[in-house]
Amino acid sequence: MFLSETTSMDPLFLVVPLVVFLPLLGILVNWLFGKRLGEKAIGTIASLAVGGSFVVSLILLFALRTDPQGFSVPLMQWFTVGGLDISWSFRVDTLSVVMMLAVNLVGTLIHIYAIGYMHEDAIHQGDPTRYRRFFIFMNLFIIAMMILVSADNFLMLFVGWEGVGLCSYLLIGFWFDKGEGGIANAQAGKKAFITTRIGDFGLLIAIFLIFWAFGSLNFGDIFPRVGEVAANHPGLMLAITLFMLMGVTGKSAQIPLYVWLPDAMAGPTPVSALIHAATMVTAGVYLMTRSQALYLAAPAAQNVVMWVGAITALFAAIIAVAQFDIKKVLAYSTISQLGYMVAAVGLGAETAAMFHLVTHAFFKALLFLSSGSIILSLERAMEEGAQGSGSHATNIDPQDMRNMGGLRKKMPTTFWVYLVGALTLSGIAPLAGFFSKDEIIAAANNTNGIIFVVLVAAAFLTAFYMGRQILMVFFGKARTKAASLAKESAPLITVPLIILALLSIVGGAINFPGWLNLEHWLEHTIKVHESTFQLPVALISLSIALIAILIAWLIYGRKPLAESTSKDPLARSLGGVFTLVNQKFKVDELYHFLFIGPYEKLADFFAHPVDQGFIDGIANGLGNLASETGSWLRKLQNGFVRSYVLSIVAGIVIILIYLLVRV
Amino acid sequence: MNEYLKQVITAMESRFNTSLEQFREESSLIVKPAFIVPLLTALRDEFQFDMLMDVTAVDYFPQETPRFHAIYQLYSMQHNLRIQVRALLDGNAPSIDTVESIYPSANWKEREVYDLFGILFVGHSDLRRIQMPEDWVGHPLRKDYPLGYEEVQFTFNFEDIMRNKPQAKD
Amino acid sequence: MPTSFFLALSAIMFVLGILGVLLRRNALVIFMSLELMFNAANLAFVTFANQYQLLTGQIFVFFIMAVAAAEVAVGLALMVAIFRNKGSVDIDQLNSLKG
Amino acid sequence: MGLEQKTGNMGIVTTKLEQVVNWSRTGSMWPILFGLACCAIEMMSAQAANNDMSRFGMELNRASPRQSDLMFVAGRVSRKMAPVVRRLYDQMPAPKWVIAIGDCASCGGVFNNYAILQGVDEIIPVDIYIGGCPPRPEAIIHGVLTLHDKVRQEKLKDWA
Amino acid sequence: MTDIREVSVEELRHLVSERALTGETMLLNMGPQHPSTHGVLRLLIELDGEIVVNIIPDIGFLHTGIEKTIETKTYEKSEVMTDRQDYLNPLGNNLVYCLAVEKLAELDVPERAQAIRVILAELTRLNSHLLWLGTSGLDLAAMSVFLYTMREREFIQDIFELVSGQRMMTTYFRPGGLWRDVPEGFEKAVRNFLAIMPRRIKEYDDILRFNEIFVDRTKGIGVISAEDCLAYGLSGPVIRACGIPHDLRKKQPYSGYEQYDFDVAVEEGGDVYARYRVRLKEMTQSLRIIEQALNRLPKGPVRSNNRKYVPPPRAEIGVSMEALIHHFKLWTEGFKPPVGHVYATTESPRGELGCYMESDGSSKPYRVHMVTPSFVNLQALPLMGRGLYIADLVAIIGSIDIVLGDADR
Amino acid sequence: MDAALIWEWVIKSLVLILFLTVGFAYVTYYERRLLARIQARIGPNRVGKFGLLQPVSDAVKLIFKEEFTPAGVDKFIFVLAPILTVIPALIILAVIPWGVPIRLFGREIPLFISDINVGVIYIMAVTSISVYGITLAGWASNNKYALLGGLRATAQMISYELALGLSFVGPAMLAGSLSLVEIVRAQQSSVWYVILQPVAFIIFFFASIAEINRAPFDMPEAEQELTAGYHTEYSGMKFALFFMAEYIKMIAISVIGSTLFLGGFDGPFVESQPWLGPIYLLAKTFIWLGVLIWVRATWPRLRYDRLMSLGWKILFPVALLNVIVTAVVVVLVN
Amino acid sequence: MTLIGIIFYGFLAIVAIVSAVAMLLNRSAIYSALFLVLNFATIAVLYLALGAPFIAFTQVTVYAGAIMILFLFVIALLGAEKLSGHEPIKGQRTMAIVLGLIFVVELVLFLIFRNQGIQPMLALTQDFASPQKIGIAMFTQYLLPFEVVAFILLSATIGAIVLTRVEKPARLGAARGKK
Repeated sequence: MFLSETTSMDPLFLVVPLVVFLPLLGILVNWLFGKRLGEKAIGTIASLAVGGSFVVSLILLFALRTDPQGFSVPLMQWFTVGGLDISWSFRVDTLSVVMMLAVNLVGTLIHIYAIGYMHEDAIHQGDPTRYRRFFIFMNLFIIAMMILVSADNFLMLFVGWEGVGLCSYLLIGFWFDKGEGGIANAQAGKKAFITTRIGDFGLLIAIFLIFWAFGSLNFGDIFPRVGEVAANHPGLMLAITLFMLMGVTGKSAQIPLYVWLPDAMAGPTPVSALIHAATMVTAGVYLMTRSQALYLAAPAAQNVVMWVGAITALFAAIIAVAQFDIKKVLAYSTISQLGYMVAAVGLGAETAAMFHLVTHAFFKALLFLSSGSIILSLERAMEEGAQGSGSHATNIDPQDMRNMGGLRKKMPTTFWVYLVGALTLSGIAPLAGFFSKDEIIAAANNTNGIIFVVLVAAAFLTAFYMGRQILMVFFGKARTKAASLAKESAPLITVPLIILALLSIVGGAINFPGWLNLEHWLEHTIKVHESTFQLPVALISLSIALIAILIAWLIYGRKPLAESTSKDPLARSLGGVFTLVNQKFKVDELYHFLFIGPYEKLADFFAHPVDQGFIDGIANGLGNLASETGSWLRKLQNGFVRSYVLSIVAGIVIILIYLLVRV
Repeated sequence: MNEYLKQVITAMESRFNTSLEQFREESSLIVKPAFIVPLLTALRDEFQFDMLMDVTAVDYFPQETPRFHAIYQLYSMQHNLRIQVRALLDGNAPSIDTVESIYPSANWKEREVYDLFGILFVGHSDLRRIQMPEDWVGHPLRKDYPLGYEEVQFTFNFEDIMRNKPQAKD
Repeated sequence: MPTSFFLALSAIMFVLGILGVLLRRNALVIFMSLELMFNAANLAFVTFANQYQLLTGQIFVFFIMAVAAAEVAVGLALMVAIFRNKGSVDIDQLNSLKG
Repeated sequence: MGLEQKTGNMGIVTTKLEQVVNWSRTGSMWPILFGLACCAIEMMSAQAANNDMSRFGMELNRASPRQSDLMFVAGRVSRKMAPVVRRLYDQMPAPKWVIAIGDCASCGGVFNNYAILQGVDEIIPVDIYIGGCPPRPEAIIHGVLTLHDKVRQEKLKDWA
Repeated sequence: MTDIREVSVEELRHLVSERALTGETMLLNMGPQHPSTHGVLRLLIELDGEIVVNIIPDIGFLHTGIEKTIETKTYEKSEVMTDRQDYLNPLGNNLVYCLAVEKLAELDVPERAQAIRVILAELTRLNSHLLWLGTSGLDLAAMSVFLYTMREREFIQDIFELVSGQRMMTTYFRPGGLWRDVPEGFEKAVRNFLAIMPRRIKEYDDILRFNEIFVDRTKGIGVISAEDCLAYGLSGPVIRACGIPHDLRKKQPYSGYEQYDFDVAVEEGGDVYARYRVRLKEMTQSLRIIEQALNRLPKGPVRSNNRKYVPPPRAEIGVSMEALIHHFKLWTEGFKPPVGHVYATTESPRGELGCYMESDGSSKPYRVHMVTPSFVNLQALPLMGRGLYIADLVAIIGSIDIVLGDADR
Repeated sequence: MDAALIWEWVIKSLVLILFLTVGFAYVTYYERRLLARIQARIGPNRVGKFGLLQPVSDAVKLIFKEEFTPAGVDKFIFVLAPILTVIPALIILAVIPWGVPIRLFGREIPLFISDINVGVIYIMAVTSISVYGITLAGWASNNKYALLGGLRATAQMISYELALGLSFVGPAMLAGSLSLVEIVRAQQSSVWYVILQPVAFIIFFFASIAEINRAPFDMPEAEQELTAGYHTEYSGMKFALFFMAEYIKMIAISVIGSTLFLGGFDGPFVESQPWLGPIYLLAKTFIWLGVLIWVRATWPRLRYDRLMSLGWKILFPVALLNVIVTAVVVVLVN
Repeated sequence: MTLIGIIFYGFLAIVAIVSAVAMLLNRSAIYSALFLVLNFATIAVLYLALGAPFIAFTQVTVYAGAIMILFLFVIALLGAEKLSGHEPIKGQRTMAIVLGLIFVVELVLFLIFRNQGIQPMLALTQDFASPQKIGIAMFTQYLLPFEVVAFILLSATIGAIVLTRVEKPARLGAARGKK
């Protein structure tokens, strides 16, 4: 089941380093020659690099069909410290290839989309020179992600883990000099970075503990020995898994470390789609799936995982209902869906988690990209309007749904793909989301009733807020001038959307109940519980979704918002509760009060009395001593080069004398 | 006579008190030296006489006063017209403002007139001799400057001249 | 002919180079003296290569030549730059290092 | 001190040497690349395709007086130019010859006035005068050939 | 090597840049004897390495005192002086002098004389351009072209010799017409020339225009803008190379140029290459004019009948007392035009050639002043040459085609 | 080392120097006649039959010309410079093979002065020191034109030496030896390297013209700009030495070029008739010289900055590329 | 080694030392440079004797052909400045000469007392230092130093270019604007 060091490896496996090196090549080309190439060429090169990676993944898939147990392809020795022997090797097995395929497929499409999107965005933001930088970062992200998923040991995985974090930081703060007050974007990046670092700290401890317990970091060495180690140190396994969970909550935005993800929407839309919806945030899920063996050895931890996931799913869905920013809604939706996946892992349904991960990648990327298309067209319209009227009266927030409306006619393609995405997310049969989400709910139904209820409630809210969003954005009439001027985006943008929409429609096929096979596929790598299709559960969730959409229509569809400033109908009925939800339950403020305030006080203490008083005193004293000595020695420095040379020669002569008389 | 030229002449007459002299269909404006810079500025800027073709002078020694006429030949590329401006200068220390700032081409022309006639151009940026050696005495084109010829050799005075002629040594 | 003959020659040339650096004030000549010292070292290298029948000495001479060329390129460029500023190649006028 | 005094009276030998040297000088008389006015154009004509003075080994016009043997003064010499001409002449190494081409260089020509030298022989010794305003190329070549005749007459003891 | 007087930098303080005073740039004296100054021009060049910072031309090494000398001779005799002024355009100088006298005395010139004047003036233009082409090729060290053009020049000089007996200084045009009618064989010689010349012009163009190095050395070098051209009063091929179609033969026609069909050669760019193209085109146009003039060459007299000014034919002297008196008066005393001053202009190969002539009613001109294109064009040399390489300077001097006799007079 | 061998060397060296000095004289004649032909002229034909004594006449005249040392020059270097220019030109051909070895007086006599295994490097070394004369001449003359000419020459020759040296590398790699004898032998067994190494051939052609300061690369003595460049102040015999060096270098470069690229003494029947070898090489040299003269007659001079950029930006990289490509091909073929 | 050989090498050594001293003592920088060239040339001949023809010719090409020419170039460019003989640093001259003498004495002592390994010069085969051998050694055994030297040369080139570059005003426009 695990790594086999047989030499009868299919040579096709040897291509695996290319998944990393192709994007690297893309970076090099763009970095070295990008200035001369022009935008189209830069984008094409970056897309080709990722596309190449995708092709490589396909080759690996093909290779795996004959050798499904997978191989570890060593590239080079990394370092050896004592007993720690880390090699830089790639793990090719069914799990990692699934991740590679998903990441690269979605990544390629998003890269293509970004060629068109970033062109306009860069112009709108007023710095076209950053176009090249964007694609370099994007390729860098793909590299890091590939390292993460193809890692053969925890350390390499950690490198990828941190790499994606870095790229996420860089890309959130891509327009670091823009945003509210010129620093909002930079703040958002910082927040994401620091928050996830807290999680990473947990992961790091988990890795240390693993090394301590197993004496190795290689997956191949660890997983087969879980049983014996768990028997010896039962508590240790719990600690490892919980610390690992801490890392997961950071990276995959689970309670309590989810707060960075909504703010991360400050990055350009392709970034939101690729990193903060489709790929990076699912790394936590991947990590837990990969470490399934560890979790199986610690049932208590599994329980915690389950609860964290489920509560996150519901909590985020509630917040999403009351948001106005089109991307924020999607962001909370992402958190919520990630909650589903984490819950699925906790429920022991890792395949369901992976399944939902893949379909979610498709439709959430689709939704983000479509929202990007909308935002872009509003920005464009704003600029046209500004030129037309010569004033800044049209300067509105292009992401606020209250400023939209009636876009169905203006942007038909975007509308249809958005609709597909929304329906998929809501879990309407027979779209992909229906199957994947249903599998998770079914697993919950088998295991834990409360979880089942929570997840169904979350599903209801999901359908509701998606309905709300569709109705606010596309129906009714245009509430601003910009919305009335909006036009459909260019084919470079819409074509990837259409492809993603098709994938969202048919994506369910990869684990069609009873027919296919993601489960069988993953069987080669992880333990799989055979899932069953439970018709009642499916019916319940489907009908709940439909009801939710109907309610949404009742509230938002019948009487669409009249003005961009008018109050949300829900707010009218719910009042303060809505406001509280809209303000995300004031979690940020809470965190500030609980952690950041005391921390600042502590820092102040160290800065003033300790550092300036005590430590500086020592340093200054030493400095003064040196300067006194120096001013005395200074007399030797007469500034004449030749006299220095004289000293050197004198030195040589003396050394020679020593050498002569030494015998 | 050309209508446009007529306009120019009347305008100049009223503004700079010029008088007109006509000969063989050529028009010359006679002007006081003090007016030369504003007059040429007006001709260039208002009447498109954009090229200064020549600056020269005539010495009327000893018949006339004022002794020198400084002569400016102007040409208008646009109207294909020429006009002459003559400024009357006094005898002993003739001087006039330079028009170098209006027409850069006047630089060398004025240097030449200075060199050969001894007319000072006030405000000129580089008033050195141009044709004659720098240490030359006198201004050759003045009427009171001798031609400086040597006697022509004939058979009867051949010996005479050969004796006085400087001969090169190796 | 003993090898020490060449070594002695090398030593004398080296000392002459040192004296050149110590005594002359013209920066260019000082530079040339440095080259002389390089050459003295090279001669010793080649002699030892002969002595021990090893190519290593010759190859190091090769590297020394390349580095000397680099050094001269930069040094002379510096000299030209200094001359532009100071109007002289007197090394004693460059005493702003004075403490 | 003349060469003859050094070599003593070697009779036939010196005569032969004299002949050989004089012959070599006529055979390779390199003019200085120097023209003044109208006559310089005819001088060029004399060196160009139709008349081709290179036949006499004279096409190597040297721009530097140090390397030339012959100076054509082609055209009028003004008083401003006169010192230059003299200085050029002085820079030429001996033996050197001068040909005054045209009337102006010979005697001032039509320009009998304050600006023009009445013949370049006022400042440098001239070997051959060529009349004409300007002289035809054929006349110039004739002048050169006359100079060759003159050179062939030179004596060893005159060489210094 | 030919610096006569060591020029002290102090003396030229107002002309050279600060850097020359500190010795950072080098002052190089070029000429008056230098292979590429086309005669006796002297240039004081301030060099920064190989790059020209400033140019201070010094002229006058060929100052001949022509204007002063003319004042002492009669109108007829003075004409000899004009030939030797621009010695590459002797007939053109004759022409402008005669035009001035004719304007002053209101003389009319017969048709035949006018046509012959045009033919010879255009031949002179070709002659001048040929020499320019050769020497400016030589300036770039393309030595063969020089020898080819000198070969072709001989044809033209033979024609001059045929009509006047002189190869260069013909003094063939006289006030009121020509010295005498052209001899037999003139037409044949000119037609012969017309037959070979177009092919030869193409040959020159092939040698130079398809030569990478030549184009590289000339394109974009010595650029002058049209505004500067006007401000500096430039004319001729230099201004036409800036795209201004200024040609006095078209704009203020003289000697019947209005009857001929020809194009004004214009090029854009204002660089050395454009000037080269302009002159080459002009050579072709000159051939066209000559051919037309030759085809329509009318029969008739070649001198005005105004006996007050023009000497009678020799045959008449024997039969007419009046003719004898006129002949005697004209050759002893000369004619006396009315008091006044005129300004005549022609298009010389180098640009606008003007003649200012003032008469005080006596038989000698009171003042003659030649407005010469070389003098004017040379003044713009510093403007064209600054910031370029010293080798470019040579090409530029060649391209403005100066004749020092024309500049210094 | 026997005495006969030393005599053999002395005689061969003398023959070579004689060949070069006489050859130089008649190359000037060749150039003047050929130039005249190209320019529709006749050229020197009055001094001796067909002007054949023209070089003699020039030489005798220059010998009897006044030796002039201008004031203000550095006398020692002023005299040293022309000598330093001629000597490298005379010794550069020592490593060229002129034919297959011949048997004479019962000895096997190879037709080269020395066959060292670093022959190509020898040529490089000698060409690189030939610039001294010109630089020193420019410096010693105390004349701005000469100084400019000398500086130009230095910069130009250093720049073009790189391309020149790299163009040697191609043939040397194909032959697998730095010895010119080996290179000719290799060409005998395969084809002339002008076919295998066309790029190196072209680079060699241009770089060598620049190296010997011939038109269109005659910057250091550009008549139109610098009167006579570095030898402006030289007259008489000292000038004649510069003149001589220039033409001997022309011969040398033609011989080297013919040896490296045109098969040297190689030609039909040369193995059976050894006397054909020198004749073939001379014929190739003669043609090469003709091309050099032709180039001078046709092309205008390059501008100085263009010359430098041609050397550094075109010839040098192309030569490097050629070396790389040749190396790869040689490795692949072997 | 024959007597002729000893005389020959002795002569070369004397030339080398004399030229080095002459370089040291000559007032004029250009003469110093020329003497140094002579020194290098003699050393090159000694290399030939020591069985290093490749190094010998490289010595001529690189030192004489490139490095010293650069020196000459710079001297010609800057003008051969003759500095006064005045010595501004107290005691520099005496100290220098004393140290130099001690140095020589030390080296001689080394040669006398510590030369156990030193033997007569060896005759070498023709291809001891053939280009092939040097090339092979350089590209296998000494590849890393070779690369490092290449890099040093590159950075030196860049450095030299940067150092000597003068900020030039934009060519035509500025020059015209000034006057």
